[in-house]
Amino acid sequence: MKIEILAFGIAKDIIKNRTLSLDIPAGSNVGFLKNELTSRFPDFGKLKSLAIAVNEEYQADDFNLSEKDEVVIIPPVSGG
Amino acid sequence: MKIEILAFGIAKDIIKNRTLSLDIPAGSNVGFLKNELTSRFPDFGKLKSLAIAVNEEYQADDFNLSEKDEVVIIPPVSGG
Amino acid sequence: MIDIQLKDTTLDTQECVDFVASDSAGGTTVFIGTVRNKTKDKTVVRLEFEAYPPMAVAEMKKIAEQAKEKWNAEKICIHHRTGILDIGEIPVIIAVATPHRKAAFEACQYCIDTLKETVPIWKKEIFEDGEVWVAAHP
Amino acid sequence: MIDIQLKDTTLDTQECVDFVASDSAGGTTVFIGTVRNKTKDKTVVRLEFEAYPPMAVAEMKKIAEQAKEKWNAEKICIHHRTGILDIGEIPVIIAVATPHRKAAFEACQYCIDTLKETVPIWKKEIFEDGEVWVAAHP
Repeated sequence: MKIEILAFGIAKDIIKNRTLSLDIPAGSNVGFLKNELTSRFPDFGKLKSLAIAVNEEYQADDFNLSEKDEVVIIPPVSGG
Repeated sequence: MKIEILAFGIAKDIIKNRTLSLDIPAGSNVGFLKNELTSRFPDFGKLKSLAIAVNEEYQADDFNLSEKDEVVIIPPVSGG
Repeated sequence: MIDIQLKDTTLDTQECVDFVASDSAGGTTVFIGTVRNKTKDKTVVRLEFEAYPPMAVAEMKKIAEQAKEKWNAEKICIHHRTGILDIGEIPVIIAVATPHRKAAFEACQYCIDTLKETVPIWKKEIFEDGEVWVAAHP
Repeated sequence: MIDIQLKDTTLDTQECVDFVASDSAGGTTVFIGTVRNKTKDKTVVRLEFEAYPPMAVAEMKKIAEQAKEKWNAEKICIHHRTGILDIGEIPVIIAVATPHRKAAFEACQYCIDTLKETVPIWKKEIFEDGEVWVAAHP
């Protein structure tokens, strides 16, 4: 399945774009996506943390993705 | 010696005046003054605490008073 | 820098915040007291604050200096009202700016906690059926 | 009552304080962030805040609801800036009104501490000779 990923902060600098289209096996989970991202862009492995939000909620590695999900890469936050 | 005492808050209500003149032995200390006040006005004994300020500083019972001191009765404070 | 004021006119939060603003402080914490409409379910009509002015100012200054020293605060502002206050009015504002935020919270809390213990200011609560000097009796 | 705002215009402390004002709250605590002119002795020229807006607002709302529940807060206001901020400008204001003051401090500190951990907002520090996304790397 094809998923559309949004990137913010340093994640945007790492993928050198605001969005990224990825083709991953249907039913892949968040953990798979993180591995995929880190192998394509090794700089993700250097961050203090890497989280994925799906439909505006943080999701753990075992959360299964669907094609229509809004998927966002969340590098370490630093608001406030 | 004669000392002039200032009263605030409930102390003012207890002595029914803003000021009080007391004749006490020369060299009396703060502890003596507190006893004197409490025996003249037993309501001071019912307060949560009773402090004496001399020249704008809290002073302990063993502090000796002089005639020219500014002496103030400080009942329990409740600012803020 | 320290700004201590004891006055019988409305306190201004923005004035206190502006006083402590600093380019080298990362966090400002402000405590604003408010006259509550109830004390232990009894309706409060208004409050009356009386102070022993020179000593009240001196004690507030001491507190601010201690907090400045202990938490490395850059600026501290303590304003306290006297006189008659209606429900919703502000008896006290304390603003503290420190380089890091944790210290700002601790220093501000220290200031209000200590103020309530040591500053010679007295609050009388006026109810519909009487009045009482707050915290006078055990 | 909760007021959450994420906006690219100047934040207003008085607006936040006014929002949380309440006749039944005895204490209001406010935290105001400020853009510092230095980070570890390096001169900061300005900051840039980027947010994932819908989720940032949702996460700030969650924090406010948790704090309201845990500390029995009456009203909580969280305003956060986005965009470019100069030294001395305000990235965040959190105001909390509770019946008693200790809770106001704890709730306000919880809000800012948690905001910095969970809300999807990113801060870039711009120095004279470069820039860095804050806290991105270990």
